[in-house]
Amino acid sequence: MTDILIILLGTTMLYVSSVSRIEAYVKTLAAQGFLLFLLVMVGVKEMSWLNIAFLVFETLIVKTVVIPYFLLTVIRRNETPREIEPYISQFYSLLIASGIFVFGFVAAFWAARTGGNIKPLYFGISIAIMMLSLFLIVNRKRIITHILCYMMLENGIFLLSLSVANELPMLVNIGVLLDLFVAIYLFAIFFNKINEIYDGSHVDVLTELKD
Amino acid sequence: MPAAVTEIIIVISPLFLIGLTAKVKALWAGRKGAPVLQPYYDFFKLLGKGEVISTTTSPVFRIAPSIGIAATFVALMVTPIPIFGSFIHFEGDFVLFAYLLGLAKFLMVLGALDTGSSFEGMGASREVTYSTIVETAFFIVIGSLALLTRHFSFESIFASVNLSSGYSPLVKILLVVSLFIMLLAEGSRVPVDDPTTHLELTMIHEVMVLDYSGPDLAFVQYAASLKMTVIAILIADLFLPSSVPLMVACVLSAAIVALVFVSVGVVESLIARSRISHIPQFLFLMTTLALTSFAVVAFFLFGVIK
Amino acid sequence: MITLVIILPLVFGVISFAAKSRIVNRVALLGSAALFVVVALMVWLGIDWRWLPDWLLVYFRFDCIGLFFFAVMAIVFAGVSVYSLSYFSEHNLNARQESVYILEILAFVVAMAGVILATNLALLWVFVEATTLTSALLIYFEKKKSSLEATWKYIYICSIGIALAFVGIITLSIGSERIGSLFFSDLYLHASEINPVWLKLSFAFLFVGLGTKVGVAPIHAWLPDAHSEAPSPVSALLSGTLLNSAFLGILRVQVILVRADQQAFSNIILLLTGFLSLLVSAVYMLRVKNYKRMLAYSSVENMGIMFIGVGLGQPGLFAAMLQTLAHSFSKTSLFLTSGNILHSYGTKKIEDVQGLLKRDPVTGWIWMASFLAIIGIPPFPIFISKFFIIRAFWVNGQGWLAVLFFLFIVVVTFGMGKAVFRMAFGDSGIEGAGSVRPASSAYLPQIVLLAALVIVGINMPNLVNEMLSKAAAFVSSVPAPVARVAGR
Amino acid sequence: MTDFLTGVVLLFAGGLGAIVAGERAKAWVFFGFTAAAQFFILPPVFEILLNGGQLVLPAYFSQPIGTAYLRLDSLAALFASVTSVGALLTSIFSIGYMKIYRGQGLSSYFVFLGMMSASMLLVEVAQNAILFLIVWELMSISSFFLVAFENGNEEVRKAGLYYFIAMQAGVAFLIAAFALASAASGSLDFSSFATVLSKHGSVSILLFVLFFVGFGTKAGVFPMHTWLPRAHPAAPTGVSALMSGVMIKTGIYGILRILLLSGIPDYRLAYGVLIISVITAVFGVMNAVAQNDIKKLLAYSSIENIGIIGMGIGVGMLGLVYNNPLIAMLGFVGALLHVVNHFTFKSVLFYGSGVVYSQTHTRNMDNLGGLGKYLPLTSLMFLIASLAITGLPVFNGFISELAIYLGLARSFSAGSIAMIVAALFGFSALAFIGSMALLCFTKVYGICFLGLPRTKYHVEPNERERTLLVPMAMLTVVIVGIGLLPWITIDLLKNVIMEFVPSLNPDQLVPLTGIFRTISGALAAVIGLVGLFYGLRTFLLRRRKVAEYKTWDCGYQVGSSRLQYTSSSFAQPFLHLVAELVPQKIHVEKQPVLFPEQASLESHTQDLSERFIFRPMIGILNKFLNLFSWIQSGRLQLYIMYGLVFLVVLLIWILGVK
Repeated sequence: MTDILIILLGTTMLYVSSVSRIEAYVKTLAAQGFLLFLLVMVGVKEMSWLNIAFLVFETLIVKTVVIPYFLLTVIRRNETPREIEPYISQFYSLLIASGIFVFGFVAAFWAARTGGNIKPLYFGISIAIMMLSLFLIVNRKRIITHILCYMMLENGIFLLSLSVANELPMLVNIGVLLDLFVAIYLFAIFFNKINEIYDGSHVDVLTELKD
Repeated sequence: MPAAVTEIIIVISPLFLIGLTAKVKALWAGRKGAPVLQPYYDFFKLLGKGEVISTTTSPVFRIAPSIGIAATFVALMVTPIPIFGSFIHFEGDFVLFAYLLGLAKFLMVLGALDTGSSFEGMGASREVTYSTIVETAFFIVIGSLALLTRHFSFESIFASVNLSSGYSPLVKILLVVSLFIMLLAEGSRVPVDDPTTHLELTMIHEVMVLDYSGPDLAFVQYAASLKMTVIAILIADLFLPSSVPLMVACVLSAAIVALVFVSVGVVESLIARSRISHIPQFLFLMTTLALTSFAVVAFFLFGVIK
Repeated sequence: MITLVIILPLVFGVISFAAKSRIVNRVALLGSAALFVVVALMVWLGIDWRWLPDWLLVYFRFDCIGLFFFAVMAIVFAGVSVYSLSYFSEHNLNARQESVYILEILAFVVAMAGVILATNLALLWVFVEATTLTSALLIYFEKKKSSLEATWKYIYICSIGIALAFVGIITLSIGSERIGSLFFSDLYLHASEINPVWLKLSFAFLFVGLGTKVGVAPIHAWLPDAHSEAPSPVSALLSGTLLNSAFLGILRVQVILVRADQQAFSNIILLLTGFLSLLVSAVYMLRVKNYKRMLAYSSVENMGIMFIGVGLGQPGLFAAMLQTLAHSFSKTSLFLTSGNILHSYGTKKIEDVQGLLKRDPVTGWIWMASFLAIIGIPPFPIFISKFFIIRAFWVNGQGWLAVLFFLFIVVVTFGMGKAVFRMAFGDSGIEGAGSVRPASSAYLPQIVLLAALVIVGINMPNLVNEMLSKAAAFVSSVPAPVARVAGR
Repeated sequence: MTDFLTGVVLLFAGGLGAIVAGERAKAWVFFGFTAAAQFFILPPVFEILLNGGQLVLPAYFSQPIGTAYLRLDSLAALFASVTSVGALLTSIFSIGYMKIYRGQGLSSYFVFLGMMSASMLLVEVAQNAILFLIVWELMSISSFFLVAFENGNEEVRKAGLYYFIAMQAGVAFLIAAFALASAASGSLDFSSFATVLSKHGSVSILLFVLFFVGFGTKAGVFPMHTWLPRAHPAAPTGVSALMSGVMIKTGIYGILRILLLSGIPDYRLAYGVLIISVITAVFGVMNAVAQNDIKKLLAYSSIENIGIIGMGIGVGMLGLVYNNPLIAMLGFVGALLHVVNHFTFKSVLFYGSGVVYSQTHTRNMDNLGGLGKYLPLTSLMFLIASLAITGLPVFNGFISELAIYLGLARSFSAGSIAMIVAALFGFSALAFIGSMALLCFTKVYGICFLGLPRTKYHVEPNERERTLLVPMAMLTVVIVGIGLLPWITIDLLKNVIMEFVPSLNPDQLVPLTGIFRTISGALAAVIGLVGLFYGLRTFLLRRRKVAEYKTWDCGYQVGSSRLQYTSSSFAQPFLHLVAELVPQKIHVEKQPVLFPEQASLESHTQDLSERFIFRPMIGILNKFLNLFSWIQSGRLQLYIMYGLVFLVVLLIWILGVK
């Protein structure tokens, strides 16, 4: 069951690397949040109810509902261009994404052989998600995609941290808390300042500082 | 006593030798020519005259000929006279010899520059330029002699050079030729320079002394001929066979010196002065000969040539 | 005592924020700085206030390396806070703005203290993140368009970095299941039980994560932007302490690898990134046009040198520590002085600044001396650390690396020297020599720091030597002397 | 030793004292301190020079320097004497010369001058790697600030930067060398390096080469000399004199010190030193000939003399290698004596050029001429120094060159063919160098001081500032003194020589003393004869008419003073011969009409080493660094990609390598 959920999570990343509308990204983000919620429900045992409640709050409320909703309103309000312009064409970017996805499975395979108290698929897919998010950050031209992809990166890390959630719940919680904090921070700066001062939110406006 | 006499003879002889050369040239050209002693008449005439000194000049101009002649005299004292040896000798005295000639040259060049004349400046410039080649070659000559004899002072080098083994004739010929080139260069003779004219044809040494007159000019001309004599004596040193009686040696070496000056006259009659741009090549010949002789000596020493 | 360090400045900050009085502001700022210095001194001397409860002792502790970094930070912070007074007056800040600045800077410093003193990897990570967030506010303090860009890049890059560092922590805990703890003491003690492959993996992630904060190539890119756009005292603090505290994080992880006998792996990474940093700074020293960015590249270079020192293992560690100290002091001095120049000339462009020695001799000579300090001219101690790094190359049989090292160093020296001489020498644009005279708080801190450096460079006080040696021994594979845990 | 250090402190304090003093008094205060320092420095120095032995003072520094020995042995004493006197002379010269700089940062001048003098003395006694490097760098940095003193001038700034970088590059080799030595010996003390250096093998050769390059950069050995002709003209003249007369000798000192520690060197090193020194000397003097800037010319001539000193060292090393103490002795006597001699005449020449510059405000010889009439004393002393630097008899340069000649000549009697060839190479090169020096200094003296001014002087040059002449006069006395009484120097050098050539029997020095005495006689004869002939000339002319008229010049008397031979034209025939080695760029500007009214011609020489070694090297380096100029493009995504790529590489490495 968990395996299917994890692979589903991975496939969402493949999806975003092939679509071009910002709304699709936001919706994927919500979907990922929900998938993570399911994973928490299925995968986590031996944890105190407080922890579980916290994780549920994090995944179901924050990741699935609040952030996507907030993002959608902002996007609609500001009437930012809806298209995501990649540097590399969709086709090649999908190709590379698939490559990274396969690398994730290789990593999972490697993790299984290496030992350690690791659920291989957690490791592999989360690595793949992280790489894919970083790849998308590099490949997309709108500043808002930086935030979206950062959230996806966080989801990947959350997935990885779930694999040790039973042993070190504290770690997961700290991670989650800080993620939230950073996300809010980034949002705050982005929506208060960047969007205000740099109209259009194309990444090229942020290349004044260079040598 | 005989040494002192010899020395006096040598001091007197340069002007005679110059006259000899002039005579040879004249005869070769089919003229009667001036008497052999003409340089002496000129010399004393100049000593008795007043001077015209350029207003441009400084005391350097005035003292330069005296220093030039003094330095050449001391160079003569360092030079080993055949059989008698030298007045001043010590290990490395050949450096003193060369550098005294250098001192004379330095001052003469300054004297030329002091007149502010571009013509004399040109002569000075060429003089120092060519001396870079000649002086280097001279040291190679000395180097091969030192290697040959394993002695490091003029006197002992030339005292033992004739005692050395069988390969020395070849070396000697090479060295004599290069010393002869040096003599032509230092004495400003054809093909390096033409001493007889004062205008278009003369280009190096004579042009430097254009503004000298009276006793200063006498000093300059005497010093120039003394310098040639000294080099001729070195050639005689090389040629003189060892172990001959004193008188024979004296006569022989005097003959050799005279012969050298005669050959200068012959050369001047046969060859025209080179183009100024060809002079370095001619002088490099001296370097090449000296290097060859050094190589020959070294090869013999290390048994490459038997 | 640790409680004091962690809590009190925050309290001060909040009070000054609430009071909005210039006097309270100054007391809060200087008081916190004094507190840091006094605590560092007392810990070193072993004086203890037992009557003060220390609730946080489990999570924070002064060990010998932490104490060293803390002391450096305390001194740099003291300098910066004195300088801040002149910053306030030169920029005509009102009491409100001052108090905001003070609150932010105190939060920043506390976050760094947390990084330095944390006994737990996760906690260290939390504080590293906290430093990012607090310092971001400071970088954006002047609220210009360019500083916004710098802040954005800073936060974004460092956030990704810190996320990757978190992955490193997770992978470490995966590899160290039997230890089940992220306290450094446990990790060090049982280092050999950690699965080596997972350990390497976690090192890679932690290195990328923390290295981003340290600012070594190739993950240095935020550094010139942030350093140049921040107010000068903040730049000083960023370069003089923030980079160090992240560096300490990497050192603490490195110790795990050393204890697990895996340092061959990490040393290669350290050397590689160290040389890459030298390369990057060499490339940009020659083309940088903004003197604050130039100083930032110099930080990249110096961090590279420290990494090389650590990467050389035992022989280079002392040098790395000395370099840390010397770089912090001299870079602080440089950045603070750059504030004077900026104020006097109103431009950050190198080509627009000329005749500093004539216009403002005090600033000019400090600028010159600090430059000499940073490129390692004796009697400044960077010279000694460079000497020992070269020596370590020979000891390790890697003498050829010295060629590379010097090649880059000379290029850096050339680039920086060209700019500095251009700024200092020549005729000043305005009439009259010495026409600008900064407030004493604008040059005293630099003079004190430079004087301290000269003392360290010529006749290193035993106190400093001992501190450096212990810090170096802490990282070395040679079993360290029992960590002197002072300041309970 | 305490006396010595007191002296050093006084020198340093002189600079600090100058800060406090009023603008007019600064130079005098500094001079006072410097003069006082002599009383502390010179007695122990000469004590050691004459009687041998050494003074040792352990200085207890804390770790990592540790205990550093300050050791004043005879080698150090020899250099210290030169340094100390040089500092004094420059302080005297500065009194007059720096007057025009009042109100332009004189304090910094004296602070750095004091620091430079003091650190040079410390360099000579510090025997601990780190302490040595500290004082060494202090010396470089203080001289750098002096070079950059007139930094309002763009050229000076450029020269300063060049000098700074050259010094940093040079010291890099020293740091590497000392680091290697201390890594191999486990100690920072010089005496422990002896164990590493004297052990023949690749390490000791590498070490020596590193040291040679590092010290050679300071000394101005080809091809690392390029800073010299830039820095010397840029510095205020007193400093140029100190740099050229003393500071570059610290490089020689360093090489000698290392040599002393190595004992008998490897034969390859000996040949290497000899050859590189010959190249240095020939190159230096060739380029000197080509210069039109008087201080630049003197700078190149310093390179030449460093080469000659190096040749002496090379001969000494060969003597050691082939176990021939006599040759070794001659080589080292020549080298050490030339160190002292070069200090004397080069300082006079620089001071003289300073007088010229202060009166005419130009260093371009093509604008000078006829100064002998305005500056008779300067002219006389300049002439003596020119003769001395050319190595001509009666003056001291002849003595040191003679010793080197002798060493080389003696090498002909050594057994090895390689040595004979090397000796001939050096022997003829030295003659070549000497004759080029003759060309060079007839040019300098003739063009600057003789003839007529080539351009009109705005203010008539004069010698009213007597403090400018005092240092020259003092040195001229030494030049003549050593020239006429050369055997005295043997007593001073004896102890140093014995250190370098321990196998030398002190009796073997006696023949050399004999030679020197004979020379003394010969030189007296020269002077006597000059007097005789000049007297004769005066006698002959006493009743004759001595008319003064325009230069005859074959009757061509319309000339203006602009028609005189210039420094460029004087050197042209020679430069034409060696055009490949001293490439010249000639810029001709003239109007493209049939009868141009104006035209100009300028010639510049290019430094071979700069053109073929450093420019290409810098070009390659620049190209290489340019490859990376895209890194900081301002694009956030790129920045993240670097991290991503780095991470991926690490991951692949970890996952791939088990």
